[in-house]
Amino acid sequence: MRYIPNTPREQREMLAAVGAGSVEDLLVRIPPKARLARPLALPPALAETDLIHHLRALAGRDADADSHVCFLGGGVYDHYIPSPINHLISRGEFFTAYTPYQPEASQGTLRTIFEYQTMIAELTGMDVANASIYDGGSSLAEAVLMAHSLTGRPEAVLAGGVNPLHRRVVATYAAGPRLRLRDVPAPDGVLDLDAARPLVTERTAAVVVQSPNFYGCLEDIRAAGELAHAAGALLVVAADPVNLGVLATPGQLGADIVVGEGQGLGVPLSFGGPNLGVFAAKAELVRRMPGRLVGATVDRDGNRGFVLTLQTREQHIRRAKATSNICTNVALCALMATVYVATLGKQGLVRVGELSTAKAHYAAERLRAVPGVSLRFAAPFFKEFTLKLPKPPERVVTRLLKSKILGGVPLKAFDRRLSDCLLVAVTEKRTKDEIDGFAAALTEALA
Amino acid sequence: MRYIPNTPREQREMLAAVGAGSVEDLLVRIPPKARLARPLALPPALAETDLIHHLRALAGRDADADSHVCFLGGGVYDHYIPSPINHLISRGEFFTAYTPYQPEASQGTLRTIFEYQTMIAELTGMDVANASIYDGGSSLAEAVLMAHSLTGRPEAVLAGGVNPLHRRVVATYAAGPRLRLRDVPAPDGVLDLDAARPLVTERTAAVVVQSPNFYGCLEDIRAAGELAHAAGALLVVAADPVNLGVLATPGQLGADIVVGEGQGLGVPLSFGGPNLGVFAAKAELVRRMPGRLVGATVDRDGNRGFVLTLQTREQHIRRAKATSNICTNVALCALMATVYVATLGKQGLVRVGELSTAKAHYAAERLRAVPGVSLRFAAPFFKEFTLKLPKPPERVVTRLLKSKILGGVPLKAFDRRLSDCLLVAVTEKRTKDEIDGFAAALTEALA
Amino acid sequence: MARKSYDKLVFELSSPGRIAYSLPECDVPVSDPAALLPREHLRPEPPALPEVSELDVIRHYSRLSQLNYGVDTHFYPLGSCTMKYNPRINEDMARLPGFLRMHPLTPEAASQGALALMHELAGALAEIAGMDAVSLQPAAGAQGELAGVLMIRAYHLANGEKRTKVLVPDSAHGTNPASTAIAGYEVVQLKSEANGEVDLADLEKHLDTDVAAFMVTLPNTLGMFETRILEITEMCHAKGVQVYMDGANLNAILGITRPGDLGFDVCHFNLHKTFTTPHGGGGPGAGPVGVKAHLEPFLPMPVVTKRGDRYALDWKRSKSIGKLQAFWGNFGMLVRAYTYIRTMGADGLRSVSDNAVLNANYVMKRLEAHYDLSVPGPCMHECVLSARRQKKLGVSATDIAKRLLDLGFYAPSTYFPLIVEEALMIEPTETESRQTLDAFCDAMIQIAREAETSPQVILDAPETTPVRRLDQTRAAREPELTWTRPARPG
Amino acid sequence: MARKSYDKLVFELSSPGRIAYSLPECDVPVSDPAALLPREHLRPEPPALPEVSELDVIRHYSRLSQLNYGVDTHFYPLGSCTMKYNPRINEDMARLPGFLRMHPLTPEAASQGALALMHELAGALAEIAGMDAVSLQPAAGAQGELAGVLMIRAYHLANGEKRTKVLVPDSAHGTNPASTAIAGYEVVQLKSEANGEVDLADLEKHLDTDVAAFMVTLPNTLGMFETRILEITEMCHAKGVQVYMDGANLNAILGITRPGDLGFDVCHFNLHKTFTTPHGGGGPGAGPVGVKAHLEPFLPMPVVTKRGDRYALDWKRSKSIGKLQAFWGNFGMLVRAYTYIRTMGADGLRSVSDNAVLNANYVMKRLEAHYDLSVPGPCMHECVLSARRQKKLGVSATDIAKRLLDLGFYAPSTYFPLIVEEALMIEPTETESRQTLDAFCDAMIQIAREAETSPQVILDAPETTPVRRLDQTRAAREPELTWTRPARPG
Ligand SMILES: Cc1ncc(COP(=O)(O)O)c(C=O)c1O
Ligand SMILES: Cc1ncc(COP(=O)(O)O)c(C=O)c1O
Repeated sequence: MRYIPNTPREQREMLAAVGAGSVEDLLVRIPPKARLARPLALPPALAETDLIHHLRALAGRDADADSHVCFLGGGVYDHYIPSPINHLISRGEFFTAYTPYQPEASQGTLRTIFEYQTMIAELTGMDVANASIYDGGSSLAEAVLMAHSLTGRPEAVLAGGVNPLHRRVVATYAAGPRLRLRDVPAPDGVLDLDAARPLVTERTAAVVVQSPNFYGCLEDIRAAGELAHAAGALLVVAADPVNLGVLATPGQLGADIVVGEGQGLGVPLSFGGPNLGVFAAKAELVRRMPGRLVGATVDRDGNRGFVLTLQTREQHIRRAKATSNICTNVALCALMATVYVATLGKQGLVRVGELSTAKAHYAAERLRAVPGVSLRFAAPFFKEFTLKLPKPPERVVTRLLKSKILGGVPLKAFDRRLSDCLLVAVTEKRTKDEIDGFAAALTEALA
Repeated sequence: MRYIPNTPREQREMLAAVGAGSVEDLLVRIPPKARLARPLALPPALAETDLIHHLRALAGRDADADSHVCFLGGGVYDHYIPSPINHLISRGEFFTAYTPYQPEASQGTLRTIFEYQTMIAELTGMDVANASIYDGGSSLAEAVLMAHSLTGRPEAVLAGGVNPLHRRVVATYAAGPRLRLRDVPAPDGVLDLDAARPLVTERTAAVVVQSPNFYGCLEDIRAAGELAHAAGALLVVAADPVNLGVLATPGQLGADIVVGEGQGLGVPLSFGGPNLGVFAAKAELVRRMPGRLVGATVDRDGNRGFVLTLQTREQHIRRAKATSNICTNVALCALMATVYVATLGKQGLVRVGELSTAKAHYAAERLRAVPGVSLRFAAPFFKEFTLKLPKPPERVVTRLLKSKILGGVPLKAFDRRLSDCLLVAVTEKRTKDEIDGFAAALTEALA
Repeated sequence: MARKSYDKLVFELSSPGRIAYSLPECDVPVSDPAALLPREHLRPEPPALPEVSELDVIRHYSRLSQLNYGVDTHFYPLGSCTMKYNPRINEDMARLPGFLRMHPLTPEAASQGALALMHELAGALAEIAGMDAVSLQPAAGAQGELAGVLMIRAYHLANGEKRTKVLVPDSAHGTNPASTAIAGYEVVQLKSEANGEVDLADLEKHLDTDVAAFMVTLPNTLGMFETRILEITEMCHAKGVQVYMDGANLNAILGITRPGDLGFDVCHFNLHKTFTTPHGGGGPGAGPVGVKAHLEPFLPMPVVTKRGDRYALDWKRSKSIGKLQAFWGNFGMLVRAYTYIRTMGADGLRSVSDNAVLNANYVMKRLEAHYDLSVPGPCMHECVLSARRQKKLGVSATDIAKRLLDLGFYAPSTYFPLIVEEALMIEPTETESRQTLDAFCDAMIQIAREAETSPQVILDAPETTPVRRLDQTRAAREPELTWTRPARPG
Repeated sequence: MARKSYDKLVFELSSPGRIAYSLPECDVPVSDPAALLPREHLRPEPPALPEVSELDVIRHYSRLSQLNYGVDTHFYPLGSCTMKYNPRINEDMARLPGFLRMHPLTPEAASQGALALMHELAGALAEIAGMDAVSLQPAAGAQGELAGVLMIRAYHLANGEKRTKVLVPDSAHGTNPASTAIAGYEVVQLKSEANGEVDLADLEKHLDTDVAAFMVTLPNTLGMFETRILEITEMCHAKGVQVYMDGANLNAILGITRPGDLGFDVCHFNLHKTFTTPHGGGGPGAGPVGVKAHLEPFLPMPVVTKRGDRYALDWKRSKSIGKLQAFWGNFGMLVRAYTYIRTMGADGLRSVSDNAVLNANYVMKRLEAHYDLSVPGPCMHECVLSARRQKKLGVSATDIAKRLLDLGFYAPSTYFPLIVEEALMIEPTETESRQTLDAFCDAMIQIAREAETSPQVILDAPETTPVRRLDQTRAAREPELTWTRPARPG
């Protein structure tokens, strides 16, 4: 077996060295009753060629964003991934290393995380960022738990525009601490401030708002922040960092904690995972943050070096009292993001934002011109918007598949009141031709 | 432009430093009359996304060996390429380095070449091998020129089974030295020794024989060698090294020089290039070999190290008197072969040979059972064989394409006498199912 | 004369106006965001990000990578982390466009390949662990733990029981108490016996109707199989206590014994340990969780189901604990793990554990004369040594770890488990050759000798790494967590 | 305390019976070769090849790679080699299955994508060089030269002329005389003027009716444009002499001037220099050759043609010099070059040369006070310094090269061109940043100072590389070209 170097002869010699007759002699502590008496019932081993055949056949059944024109969003997007990223993350020194617990032999990873933290802080307009959380959903959940433990308050107020998939994760994490989630409706696609006001009280640990929100609309973050802060609650903002070359930073608008799904920063779609949970905060909150942090220091010779720091927040030191249970995070995705941001840089991130919003607005114009189609909400949007369709969106997207178009996300599964709605995302990758083709195909699908 | 780091400001500063007002000032030596007065007429630059679209569209027009079942051979074959190879050759330290002229900073390349030379020598049964020649064709040409310059004799005798594409390359290289090529027919698919005998004389520099030959048949190398040696000529053998886990080595059968196309050793098909020209010889011929050689030595501290050696054979030292004009070779393909041989190893290369020949024989049985089809030659073959078809092979392969089968190489273009013949290659990758499918599709195509 | 190691940050390569990206011209009429969006939503200044060329990017990160040790370049005997070889075919398969470029909200009918793979993988994991159902959603071991404990919580609540405590041995990994605490439980730490096994009397004493679960690692964090595991799970069940197995050490028992057969109710998998998905410098991993039938209704949702030939995501799970991630799990890692399981087959997986155990015992044997054993062997897949002998000579486990870096090896886990003084936890894995193990043991023995004869060389280590020992205190005292542009001179 | 560098060969990792491959079971009835083939054709013993695991393979070659400097990790100012950045998108495109996995004998109708790419690339190269037709077949520059000279030969022969000599300046690259000799010509070496340019009087003197061609590199190997190139090509043509341009230095003149417009009849391209295909540690490259219309009939065959929408390989070329490779050229490299040309466009390519020239002049300027210039500037894309001043202090060009390795740079080309004493040929390329050039110049200046103050540090260099200076003489005296298993001790 190519992954197991010991040859029968070596096995014999090694057994002799340890004084065992066979591996069985080493398994003596396992109660015989507990032993599995048969081989595992697994499909037969496949040689590499056969395996490739098998997996290509499986992959071939999927409508991917290479073979189809993708207008799907809802949290992750078909943004462009520059070619250097995959080459760099494929370097074994990066992807086969563990968490940098021995910093002297891990400066590569540590430095990239330090760069990542700096980039995320700059993009979000916050003071500090951690080394990553699993994904946007769990990042949001951690933020709410953090606000809870900082304030000791038992409730969190969530704007209706928060991604419902993320909201579900918050609910899961809220179960243990019995945190009550209070949802503010968004009948017009954005936070209804009047509806929110009575819910934000001295029991409120955090007000959570996402912008652009699940429906694509831009929220009034500042107003939400004022509401939160007036009640002594924290403002948690969920934002997509790839938009923040163009959009005002949550930090500048009053956020105490910024989280978000960072997949747009060079992380492949990969059927929804692994993604990249972004987590940033104000400096004064740093000792209560979840996850790893890398800090600069010096070595014995006075040379600059980097280490995992403030580890007393973490589970391996603080155990039951840790700020979070996270251990393994998504370091390699953070590396993708680091290389992405380095590659796009100051100008490129602005350009990605400009192109995405420009094309999204063009697409909205084209699609709302399709007979029977309208924009569901009037609020300004960024790269994603909600269409109202005259026919069931589920059936429409199935028809669009025939034209090799992934036309959008039907919203019924997320909100029954929006069962006639389709969420359409447009990134900088979509060309005018593709958008025009989509409009034509939609016209036909609705005819 | 992402490949040109100088910003306008840096350009200005650098121009100022060199005392020039503009780049134009640096181009003063170019006669104004000689300047191109217009921009180059090239298609417009494409952004990375658009470029990918464009090239995917082009690549999508090709019937490749992933989307089709490939029975094409004729010198290069669809052998299996283990997954580690592409990962390793993609390491920048390997693929972005130059020829290892500074050995202290190139031990990675030098060591892999040293390993490669050792592996090729072992596979071919020869004493030494060089660091590579462009491909099997030019390797053979170099061998013939080398024999010519070693013996001073003006002719080379080529067995009819030598790959006609390679023979053409020999002819090109033979033009300068006005070497006469004498072809021995192969009416039964193998060298006609009686026809060869009168051609091999004191004017003969080399007898060239390929085994398995172009038609797939195994040649009597030993007999050819006796003929050559009796006349004081060298025996040059062309062999496919991937077969040599199973087949007797040319060295053992009397070869003085062994060449061959090494593509089977882990080099992608890539529409025929880059390939890997293998070149091995007896020790006493080493100082007349073409191409680079790596040798072991020690450094100042007595540690083992490797260098390019015997360079006085080469063009950069010996210029017009060099053993060859080759400079750039195919080092990265040699690295692929090195990793391939390391991965397959002693057992694996035997296994590849066993499986290839087993499947080829099965395929021959199945295909000759198709009505109207027969084996063209009776001689033993290895992984490739020549079928006689009852309908024009060109049309048959076109039909087979519809079943996603690349059915073989029609031989008409190579030899009008074989215009009813199809050359079929079968590697270890082909499954029984695929072969059975081929037989069924062929039956249908001929119906 | 060591060359000073590469010391740049990407920000320090920046030059205003330099670019490394390629984006198309805008092909739609209006392109200025100011014309499309209200001003208050716009960022007034572009972000202060690096401005570099593509070569800058490639060279910078290539050079940074060279400052790392990885499994690809070094033996990495980091205990509990199962730093085995990450097969290249896994990487290739995860990058097939039909997997890598799949949007998670693609209509089900157009995601059948991805869903089928998930369904098959969940089935294989269930068989391997002897569990009835598996959720692939947790993103890592710790999240698997959280999911598992939350399912136990939901189960008890559904039974009308409000148990408040979870028992965890003092040898447990930090995530065990941390996850349990997040799930809303009081964590009660149990003392281990001298040999690291669960103290049955202590367990018995703590098992009351307020205990929701007992959480244990198997083999335990000393690399030992709990000899009385069947009694333990029985004792727990007798008190209505659910038993959770931390499956981080599953690499020891593939095809040998199964958590489900041992009586465990829940068990998580670390695909990034046992099933060869790469650690990535800290992640991503994947931490599927398997359960017995009685917990199945509580699995995270959605659940991948198969009806006839069709695969689907089942959201109609009223008892589910909910979602842990926005989508379905770390699919990219699932592809790798599935590829690995299909590569190995049943015999292959069994052989993994046999050889992992053999390698660990071999190392233990070679080192037992030179270091103290935490517990006498045989061990399972890893062995925990103690440097207490060396400590008396002034050489700590940390010092030994640093010296190993100089000798060309990554270090064992140190100071874990907490119950072993000066712990050095060594997990060789089955993918390392005897030659490598011998070289490593030689180095360890050399260090043991140096501790006696020339400890300073150990205390001065590392000297050949890109940096020498780093000032952790300074890092924590005045945290510098982001790069700040140095003030312009003058 | 430098750690000893990795020093294994793969053979030394071998253990009998260990494997790294995965091959399916035989699924056809007869699998034993002995049952299928006559015994005399079979190898009696399996080859003595390494027996290692897949991790052994990955770790061994990963570690070996780290012993190299490459453009990805180091500035690589190797003159004449144009060691520019190799874009990653090129690599990705060359690996599309429709290119990478195409068999060259696929029916034409099913190879239209590959053929179209070749046709487009040939057209682009023709436009760039001002040539009428281009063959993509030559595998590298040297083979392009051979093809070019053979075409010239065929042309003269077709005209009934039997010219026997080719003129080559003494500054030429070694492949020029070598290729010419192989093509059957007597090589006549012309002296260069002091400034490296062609000596017109000497040329005039040699131009007789026995001369088939004049072969010249432009810019020449001193990095200088031949100011009288138009006179030169005219003089040659007046004598019926064909003019060949070695296009290795094309990176200097893209969009600025074109060989064809200068009067050249033939010109080769090094796609691995100008057009960013990687050097691969020595190859593969690609050396297309462009010709004027009168030489078009002699192009290597087959030629890619386009008729209407269909691309084809035209074999009906009775005057062709024949084939140079078995197939159509180094297609993988062609895909990369095409990708690059389409990335850059006309303006981008022009900018390449502008910046290549600027960078070279900047380096020349910064170093001119410290080293002797071979010729005064401005230069084109590279500059040639002479270390003759340092040589007097006991420090040679080689010594300087070695010292640069210690300072973190690959070395310039040394001792080429032959006409410059102690030559250091520096080609920065346009892909390097000013910061990098400055760091390199600082190092060069430091070395110039060290030559004066502490030459020993230079003579001792390199000290930080995996090995120190190697004994070349020993290597050549008793060549050890393959690994031999050490005799078993005892
Ligand atoms: C025993 C044990 N349990 C749990 C974990 C946590 O797993 P993860 O890092 O995947 O969250 C680890 C990881 O190191 C571990 O070793
Ligand atoms: C000026 C010059 N001519 C010709 C060549 C030969 O080209 P190749 O190595 O591609 O055969 C080179 C390569 O270094 C060169 O620099």
